[in-house]
Amino acid sequence: MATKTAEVEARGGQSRHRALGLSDERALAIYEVMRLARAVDERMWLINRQGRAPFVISCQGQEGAQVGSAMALKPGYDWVAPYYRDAGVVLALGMTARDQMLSFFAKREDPSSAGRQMPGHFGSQRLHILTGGSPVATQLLHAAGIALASRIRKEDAVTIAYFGEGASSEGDCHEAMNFAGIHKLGVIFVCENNGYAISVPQSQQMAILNVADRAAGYGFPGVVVDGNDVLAVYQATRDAVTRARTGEGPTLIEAKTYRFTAHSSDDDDRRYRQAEEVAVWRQKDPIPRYQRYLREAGVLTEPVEAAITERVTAQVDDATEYAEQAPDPSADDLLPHVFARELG
Amino acid sequence: MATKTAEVEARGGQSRHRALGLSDERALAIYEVMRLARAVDERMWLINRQGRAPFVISCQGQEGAQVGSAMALKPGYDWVAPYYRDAGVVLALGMTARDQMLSFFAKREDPSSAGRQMPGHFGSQRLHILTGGSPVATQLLHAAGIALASRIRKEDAVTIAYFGEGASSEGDCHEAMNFAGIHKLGVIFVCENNGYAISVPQSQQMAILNVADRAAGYGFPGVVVDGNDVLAVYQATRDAVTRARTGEGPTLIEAKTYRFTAHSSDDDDRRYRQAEEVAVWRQKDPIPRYQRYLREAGVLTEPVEAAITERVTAQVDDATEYAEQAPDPSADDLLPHVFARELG
Amino acid sequence: MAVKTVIEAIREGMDEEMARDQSVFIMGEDVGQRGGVFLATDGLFKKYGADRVIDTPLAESTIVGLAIGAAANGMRPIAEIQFADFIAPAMNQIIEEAARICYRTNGDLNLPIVIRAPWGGGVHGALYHSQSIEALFAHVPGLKVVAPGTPADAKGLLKSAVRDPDPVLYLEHKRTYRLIKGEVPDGDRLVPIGKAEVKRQGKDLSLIAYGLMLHYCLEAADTLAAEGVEAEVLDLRTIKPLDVAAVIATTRKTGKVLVVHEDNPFAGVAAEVMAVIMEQAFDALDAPVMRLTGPDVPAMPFNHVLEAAFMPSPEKILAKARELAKY
Amino acid sequence: MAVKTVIEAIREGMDEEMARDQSVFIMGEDVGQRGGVFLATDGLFKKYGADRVIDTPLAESTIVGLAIGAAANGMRPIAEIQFADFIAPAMNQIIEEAARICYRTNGDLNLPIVIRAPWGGGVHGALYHSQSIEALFAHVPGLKVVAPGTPADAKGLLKSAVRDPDPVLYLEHKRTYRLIKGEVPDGDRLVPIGKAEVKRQGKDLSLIAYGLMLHYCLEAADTLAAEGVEAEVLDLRTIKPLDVAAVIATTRKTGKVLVVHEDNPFAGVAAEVMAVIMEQAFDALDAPVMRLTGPDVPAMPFNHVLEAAFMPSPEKILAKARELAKY
Ligand SMILES: Cc1ncc(C[n+]2csc(CCOP(=O)(O)OP(=O)(O)O)c2C)c(N)n1
Ligand SMILES: Cc1ncc(C[n+]2csc(CCOP(=O)(O)OP(=O)(O)O)c2C)c(N)n1
Ligand SMILES: [Mg+2]
Ligand SMILES: [Mg+2]
Repeated sequence: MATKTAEVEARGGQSRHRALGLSDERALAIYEVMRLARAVDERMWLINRQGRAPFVISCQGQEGAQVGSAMALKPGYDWVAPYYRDAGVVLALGMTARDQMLSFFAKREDPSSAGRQMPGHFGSQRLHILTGGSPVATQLLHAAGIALASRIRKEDAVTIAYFGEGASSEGDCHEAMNFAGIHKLGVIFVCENNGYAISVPQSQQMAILNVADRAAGYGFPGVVVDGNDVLAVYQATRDAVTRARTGEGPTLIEAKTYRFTAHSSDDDDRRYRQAEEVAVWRQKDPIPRYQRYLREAGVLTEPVEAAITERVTAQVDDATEYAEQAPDPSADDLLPHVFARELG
Repeated sequence: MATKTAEVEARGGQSRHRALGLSDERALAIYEVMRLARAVDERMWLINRQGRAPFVISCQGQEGAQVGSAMALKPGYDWVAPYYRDAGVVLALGMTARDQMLSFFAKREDPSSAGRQMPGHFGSQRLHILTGGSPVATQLLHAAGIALASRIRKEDAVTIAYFGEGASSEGDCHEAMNFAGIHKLGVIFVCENNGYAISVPQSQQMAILNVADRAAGYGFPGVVVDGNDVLAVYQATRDAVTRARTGEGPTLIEAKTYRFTAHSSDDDDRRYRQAEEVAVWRQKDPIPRYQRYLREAGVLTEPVEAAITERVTAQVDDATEYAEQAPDPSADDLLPHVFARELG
Repeated sequence: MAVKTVIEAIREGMDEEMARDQSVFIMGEDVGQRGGVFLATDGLFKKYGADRVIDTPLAESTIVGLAIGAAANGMRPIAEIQFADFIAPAMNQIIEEAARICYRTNGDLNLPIVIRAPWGGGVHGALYHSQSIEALFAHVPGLKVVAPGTPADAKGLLKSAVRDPDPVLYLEHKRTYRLIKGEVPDGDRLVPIGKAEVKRQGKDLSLIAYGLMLHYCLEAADTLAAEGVEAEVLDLRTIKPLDVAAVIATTRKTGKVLVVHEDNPFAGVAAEVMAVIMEQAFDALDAPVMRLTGPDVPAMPFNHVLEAAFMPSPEKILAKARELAKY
Repeated sequence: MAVKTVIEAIREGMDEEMARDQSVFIMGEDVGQRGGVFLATDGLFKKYGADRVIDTPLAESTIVGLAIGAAANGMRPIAEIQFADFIAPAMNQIIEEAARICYRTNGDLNLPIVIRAPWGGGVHGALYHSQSIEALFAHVPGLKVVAPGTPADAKGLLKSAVRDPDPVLYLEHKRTYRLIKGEVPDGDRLVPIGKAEVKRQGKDLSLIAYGLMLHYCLEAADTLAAEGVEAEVLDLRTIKPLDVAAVIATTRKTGKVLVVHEDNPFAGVAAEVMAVIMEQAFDALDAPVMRLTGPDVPAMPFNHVLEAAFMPSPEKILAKARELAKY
């Protein structure tokens, strides 16, 4: 499959999305989610720098990996266990800019946690987005557990677990892949390899070049994909989804990508990476890259682009305004929901 | 190297040990340790079945993997982090039958723990045998830590971590190999794959045939070796020791073997494995196999064998008698040594 | 009503819940073919198949992590940790995930998970097959912790735990498995989580315990009665949420309380019981509340002399209770 | 003597110990090039090199497991856990290995390890960057747990911890890092592990605390003084081994005690202090010992209203202390 993708691209790329079974509308939808994810994120930094909100953690640079993979799922049927960068994933699956901003401002209406968790800790049982905590890699086992439940009930729902390459160092990552391999579960492991765990470069995290190479040790395929090529990610995920849905078992997809911002608003990335390196990767920004493709393919015309920009801006404006003015939780909201129902 | 071994064996096997640089004396020493390990173990079962001691956990069947690897180390200089089956390892490195029996009877003089731990929980700082607890796989990280200390001090001591294939499922196993790979530590991971974690067969523990295949995911070589061929194990370990000592980094050695007894005296293995399977493996017993080799090689003559048998029996008798009569700890021994020095 | 052992009661409880509810399934090390190292799941693999009685790899974080995911996707997992002593690799999944998920989602996701773990000493299990873990987990908000002592409570609390919407750590005392027999009511009888029970009435002093220590306290109470001291024995059964009302009631009744557990004292369950009494029944005390616990050493040694020195016993309880009675 | 912040004091302590003893080295996530996410190790990578300031992979069990092995082989590791909230993956290595090794080898192997962990709330850190973990670890025999509140104690206890022959969990309160400044004695000055300190003398009641809460108690004590109530403030500094003598002394002096911590109450440090007072100074009490703690909810929420509702504050301490004074 990988060879085929390369071929299509070489032919000028004008029909890659159609070759993947994506209609023009769907191809544009992918683009719009990427744009929205980026725009919400940029707005958050702005607000944070103005001192109106204490914390941002970004998806910027990784939208290709996120949206490309999530768009290969059936929303509300399939499951995801995202990590804190995955704004692109959850927006693709039904969360809204308002939801993001409500969580960013930690308001009572925040659907993920009612303002209890930091931004980036997504969750919605309705949307089949598993709640995420901060400890990395735990969600890989949760995803395997979700897939196990589907298997027991003989349902063909697919589950994707998302994680950074840093999280791959945790024991839970090994354990999840091992179990998924044994039982050929319908789970896909998507590693967004952005080369750093906060400041620690990949070379200090592992002795290998590709996280995907580990899949062989668990008895299922590992695939390396250019994470900044949203269609390549879509293709790899679509293939993995087919495997998963038909009982052939897990796939580990490693999407090579980069984060454009510091680790979070509390980090200063100049302490550990060169401005030149960031600049080089900015050239590979997945959004302009896909934009060029869509333009060349004749799908993204000026008016379409303008409409998208307008919708995105409107959503971000609306979400910001709505969320900033939404009510905080009150002190009475501190105690409830330790348990499903409070004990009598 | 593997090919070479096979070749030598094919030539009638009369000089395999010499080709490996082992003198006749050394070859016999390996045999004697295997015999001793087996004899102590058999005696323990006898005593346990007579109700004179509450618990046994066995090395039987795995002596080839254990002694073959440990004999490739410099005792008291190199380090080992054994697991509970590794009587053959610790006997090769300077523990005695008395030490084993003192621990078996949980006596105050037990050098590993003064009767605090169950049998099989070896430890001696003097002998560079790291204390083992019961939780599996923790020792792999300890071994990496020992090797890290050697590296920091620029010493060339080598460390072997021993573990069952069951323990390879734990997160710590992944983490230890990952760290060792990154820093090219002088550590060797010896997996004694006996096909079961208590009752759980390998097929329910991993989706792959060889644990050793995982090494590729950590950037160092994995080697599969016939664990019941003590010379093959010695050879693989010797090569790994050379790598480790010269800074080339870790090796994962998987010794395929089998345990002859139930998991422990508390287990009933008829619940999960067939008598026929055990019988097949008994045919591959590493001790008679090596005995045949040594006889054919002209090294193990009748009188030598008789002398070994006599020494082994004498040691086991002496150890049993000594240890059974040795004093128990007293109730006053309950509280000391929570800390290195008690607080004033 | 029939007489059963604790382990039979637990097995029966699981069997009935699995028969009743298709979403209940079991996961753990050796729980399948082998029926568990204590045979707690004996026969269930045959009866319910490999899909509902799953032999996991040797990895406790796996067991609990899978349980969380499966519960999020509509199942009611019973996760077996082979020995309580081996629960620590799963602590991140239990404490940071299972216990916090309902709260962190503001109730959007609750996790009906039972984590079963054989605990306690007196079985020559040494440092790593004798541990008491209740204080560590009871400290963590978001978990329920139960520790039944009798076959009837074991079955009734197992069934309640399976039906509970939240993570329940179900502690089964190894020494009681086959030692303790008792009547178990027939049929679908639940014992509520969060309710202690007075197992023996008394007016002179109160012994508060759970698990094996319940039986040692009852034994001590018999001797005390012969000496003219009527000891009330309160079986906590549930450690978290603690039945504070029952603790305060017995304190107000007798004015003298001794709390007994095998776990070491520092910030243990006895300390919490003492704190609660301090806060809510200080005025009712005729003597300081006392505790009799395992010592503050890392764990129970193997050697039989040391093990006996470690374990609270009916004799040690008696000695302390006499001291309290005389106060 | 110079005025320093808490984080400067900690950094200086590590720097001096590394200069003094070649066997001391640092391991953790982002401790190298980055100098730690709080800059606790800033400059040390440059000064001591990659061999002695090691950026580990993102894996806490690795960090502690390596420390155990390295300590067994002659080193004195300082292991940094980036946030106390992420220590749980290392619990098996800490509780079942590090804490038990000296005991299980009958003293043959002791482990001079320092595990540093930034803890505590009030920094908008939400559920996973605000946790208090002291009770969980203080419960475990074989560990020492310290929680300094001032720059001088932070440096003196850091140095003592590095030289201690046993595993020490060194808790540094994030909120105090840059907020709290104070005189730090020059030169090689140790603060002993296991010794509390009266930070303010008083005769009417005792406030017992540690970490950030020490400062809130001192603030409350100022207000109380203005109201004519002289509060004694005892800074535990070390949580395990608890300085029981100091706790009993202040209890006997004032007869009224309030224990304050951010951690939730159930089987927490306050419960242990209450239990110890119950056992050893029951007769000296003029009122029940009280506790003011974080609530029994899984962790501290992000939203500022909820965070404030969670955190004990000088005002809340004052209210409770007034209640106690009036008792
Ligand atoms: C168990 C745990 N330890 C430490 C942290 C602190 N931490 C948060 S993100 C992070 C780095 C994660 O790197 P990676 O997995 O590569 O994801 P990325 O941020 O690069 O997308 C660290 C160390 C954490 N969240 N969880
Ligand atoms: C963390 C942990 N979980 C569970 C156990 C209980 N247990 C003891 S040995 C064992 C099986 C080990 O299998 P393997 O590693 O293959 O070693 P083998 O006994 O086959 O040599 C189990 C589950 C344990 N000791 N530690
Ligand atoms: Mg990364
Ligand atoms: Mg095995």
